[in-house]
Amino acid sequence: MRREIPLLITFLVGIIFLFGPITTGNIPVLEMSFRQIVSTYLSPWTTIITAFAIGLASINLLRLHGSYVARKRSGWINSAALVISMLFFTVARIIRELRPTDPEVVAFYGRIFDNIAAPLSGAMFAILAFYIASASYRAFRARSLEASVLLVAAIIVMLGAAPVGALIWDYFPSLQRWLLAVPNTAGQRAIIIGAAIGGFATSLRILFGLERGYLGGD
Amino acid sequence: MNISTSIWTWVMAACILAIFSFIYKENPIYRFAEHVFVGSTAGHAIGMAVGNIHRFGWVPLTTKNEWHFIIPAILGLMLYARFIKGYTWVSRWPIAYLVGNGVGLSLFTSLNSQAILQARATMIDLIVHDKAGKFLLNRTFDNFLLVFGVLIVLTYFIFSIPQNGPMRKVSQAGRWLMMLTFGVSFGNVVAGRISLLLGQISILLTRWLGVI
Amino acid sequence: MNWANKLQSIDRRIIYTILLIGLTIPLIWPIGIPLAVNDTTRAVYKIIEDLDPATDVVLLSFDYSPASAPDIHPSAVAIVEHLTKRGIKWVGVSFWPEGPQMSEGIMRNLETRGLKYGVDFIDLGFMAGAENAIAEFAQNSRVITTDVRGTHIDNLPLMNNITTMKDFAFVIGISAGDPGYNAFIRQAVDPMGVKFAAAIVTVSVPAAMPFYASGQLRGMLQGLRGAAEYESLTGVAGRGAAMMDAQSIGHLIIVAFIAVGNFAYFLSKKK
Amino acid sequence: MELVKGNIFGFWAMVVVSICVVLVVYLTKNGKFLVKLRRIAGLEAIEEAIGRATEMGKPVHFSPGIADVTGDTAPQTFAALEVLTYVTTLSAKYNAELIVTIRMPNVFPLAQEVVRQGYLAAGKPDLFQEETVRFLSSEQFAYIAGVLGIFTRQRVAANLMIGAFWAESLLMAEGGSQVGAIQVAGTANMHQIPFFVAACDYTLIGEEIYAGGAYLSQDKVRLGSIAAQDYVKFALMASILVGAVMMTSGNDWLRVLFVK
Repeated sequence: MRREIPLLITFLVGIIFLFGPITTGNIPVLEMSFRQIVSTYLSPWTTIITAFAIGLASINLLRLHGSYVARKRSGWINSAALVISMLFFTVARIIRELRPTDPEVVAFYGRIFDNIAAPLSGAMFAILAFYIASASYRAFRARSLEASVLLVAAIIVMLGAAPVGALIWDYFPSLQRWLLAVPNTAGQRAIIIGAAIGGFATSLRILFGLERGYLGGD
Repeated sequence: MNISTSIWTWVMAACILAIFSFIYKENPIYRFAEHVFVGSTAGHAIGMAVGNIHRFGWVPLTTKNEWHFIIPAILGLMLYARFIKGYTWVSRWPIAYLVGNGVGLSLFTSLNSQAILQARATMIDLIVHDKAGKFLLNRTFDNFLLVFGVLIVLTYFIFSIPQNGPMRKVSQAGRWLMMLTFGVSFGNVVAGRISLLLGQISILLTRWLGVI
Repeated sequence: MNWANKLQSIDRRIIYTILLIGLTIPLIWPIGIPLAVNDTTRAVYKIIEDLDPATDVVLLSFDYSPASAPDIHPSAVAIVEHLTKRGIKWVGVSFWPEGPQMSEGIMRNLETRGLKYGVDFIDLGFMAGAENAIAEFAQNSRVITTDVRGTHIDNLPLMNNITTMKDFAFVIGISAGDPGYNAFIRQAVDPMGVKFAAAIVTVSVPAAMPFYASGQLRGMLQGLRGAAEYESLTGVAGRGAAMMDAQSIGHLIIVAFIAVGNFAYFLSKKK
Repeated sequence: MELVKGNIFGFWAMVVVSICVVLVVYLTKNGKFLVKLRRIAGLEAIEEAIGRATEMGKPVHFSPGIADVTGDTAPQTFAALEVLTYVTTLSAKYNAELIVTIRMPNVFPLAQEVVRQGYLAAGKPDLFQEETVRFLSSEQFAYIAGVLGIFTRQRVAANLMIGAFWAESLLMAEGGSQVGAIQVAGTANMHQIPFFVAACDYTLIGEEIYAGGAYLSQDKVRLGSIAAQDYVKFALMASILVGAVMMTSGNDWLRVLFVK
């Protein structure tokens, strides 16, 4: 039973989510369509279960850093900062959630989020520009035929994509567009098709209970 | 130059610079910012989760008598059974539910939108004429490349047949085409990544330093 | 170590410093490099030009966050400017939690210019559930019952003739990742035939190309460049064009470093 | 109840393909059908990477991607968890320290379960610690900030990234390269593969990540599934060719059928 019930849950939920978008009309007897079951019940349920999972995962974070602070492990100050900012943001966000129309609450939360979390996030994302420069410098060497193909394609497209490319050579933009529209479409399409089939088979094995590693042992 | 006098703008600028300092070297300032970052966004997510439970579960349950919302609440609580020795198996029910959601949602769409419809899009004229009936060499070439390009790259992804003889050659050609594709993708992305950095630099230049 | 070897392993910090300087200078003193317009951008422009301001309502889905905003927000602004110029009404929605924050800025700007919330545009706000939510909203666009300002949709004339996503004359996904244009194609375009285009972060452009080629995407704005192109089509200047100069310099710097690395590599091999 | 127009062909194709997959899996499982996979270098490199980390006495990092289990990219996460089983077994065998970082709260209990079971099966349950599987943050870039911190502070020697990645792919791969880690990465997210190819030692491209579980475990169910995937690919390749030839001769029957 410990194994069968989860497999049954996965199967039933999977089938309903599968039929939801592709069928219309009521299921005989139930007087409801798959679509309605998904939108009235299953989708909101997922949102709620996911919300509980966030709590579970956060306990791990809190326990780990809590123990670093308690044991005064090197760098524990940072762990303390993590715990404090986590608790602070949790409380602030809960108040914001429960009083969504109070302008002061909304403004305060907007201020802390926009000036702390958002810039940290934006800056981290922006580091990519630096990394793309160092990675391309390091990796794009004509060491082999394969590497040369990669290198030449990347350079043509880089120059074709920026307005300056057209100033260097008239044909960079059109060459870039051709590479993007023809060989790139072919390569991508094949990779997408292959990966889709792989993903399909993986999902199918799970749906039919042929793959149960995620359920663990007993 | 018109440097900001708002404390919040300075906090924002400090956050950006603390993260940027990492590219020089991992350092105590980055470490502090990193921990605050993880903590604050985790807190944000927990708060949102509480909000979601309240809005999508508690409110309909208590005001509209939608009793079925007890089910996800119970499933959600069952996740925590993993902390009770001997009852870990209980937490597999909600996991099974979530897995079922993902599997059901991806099954048809991945096969249909990503495999079948992409295959269909590759069923194109191999010999192209314009409306007046004139043969178009460049479009014909493009279409040949599209159709056979897809076929040779797919050959690379055949796993259960040993790749030797002509099959090996085709699959090698597939690899080259993929490398070309990767080069194109990489080159094309550089622009987007630079614009993100530009965004951050211009925030610093406008809102903090007031240079532009 | 001789200099050919040194040039093959330049310290990354040198690259970073040069890049930083190279990007900052054109931001302060722009150069003004001319720009050509892509077909994908023109396609979006053409569709909006052909809409009828009297009857057609456009849906804009704001699926991005502040982190990706520099690359994609200018596209959202450029499209809204075009809609405004043509007097076409639009409805906003988001499947990313941070989306409403992004559309809010745009709407506030329109309001200061005399346009009216509720008459010219509305925002339905964030709907949780990622791809599930997109599927649901596609099939029943009245599933969100109140907009961001707390008004019931029955009291919003803009929503009068809307029951499913098919009732919007045109749907544009401004999409920075997942859920994004892909989910719209799967849940609205393929099953329902919704007329859909997207503004996409530059990184996703190659992956989206096949969908444009197959007609599943009717048009596409390619990242910041797309915004700059769109601005040149509508003639409403924004931030996009200004940043393209710096981008050109950035590309040149990266290509230069790749060239130096390869040049040194060949020299050291010859020896 | 009926199928929505535009999905009819897709639906019946799905039914046929499903039957085909299940049949081949069944035959393989019962030994009536022998499947041998071609060599996949990236997957073999995983053992090399863990071995090297062990020699250096430094930890192995594994990320199952940043996708959830409830969206359309869920299969990539499942594929990643299959590989994680193998990685755990190897880490237990070599006594290497394993750090698994998680972004999606829903993936956290699954990954924890996989690793716990892996250590249990290897007879070393004590190796499983609270620190082994770490949830960082559900915010994409906060997760990366945390991962980069772990890379530099713990001097990770092997970095394995299998699953669905987005913008963070290059941040992680370049970050890993800067601490000198040997890196094996794989994703089916098309637009991120180039970054892995550029910055990692080995890259699993697209469908290769789905072959990972079968390749590494030599489990018959999975092997059968891979063989079935090949047949589906052959069928699609044939239909592309036939469809293109038909289009060339002015007949769009197959093209129309595919969207029925």
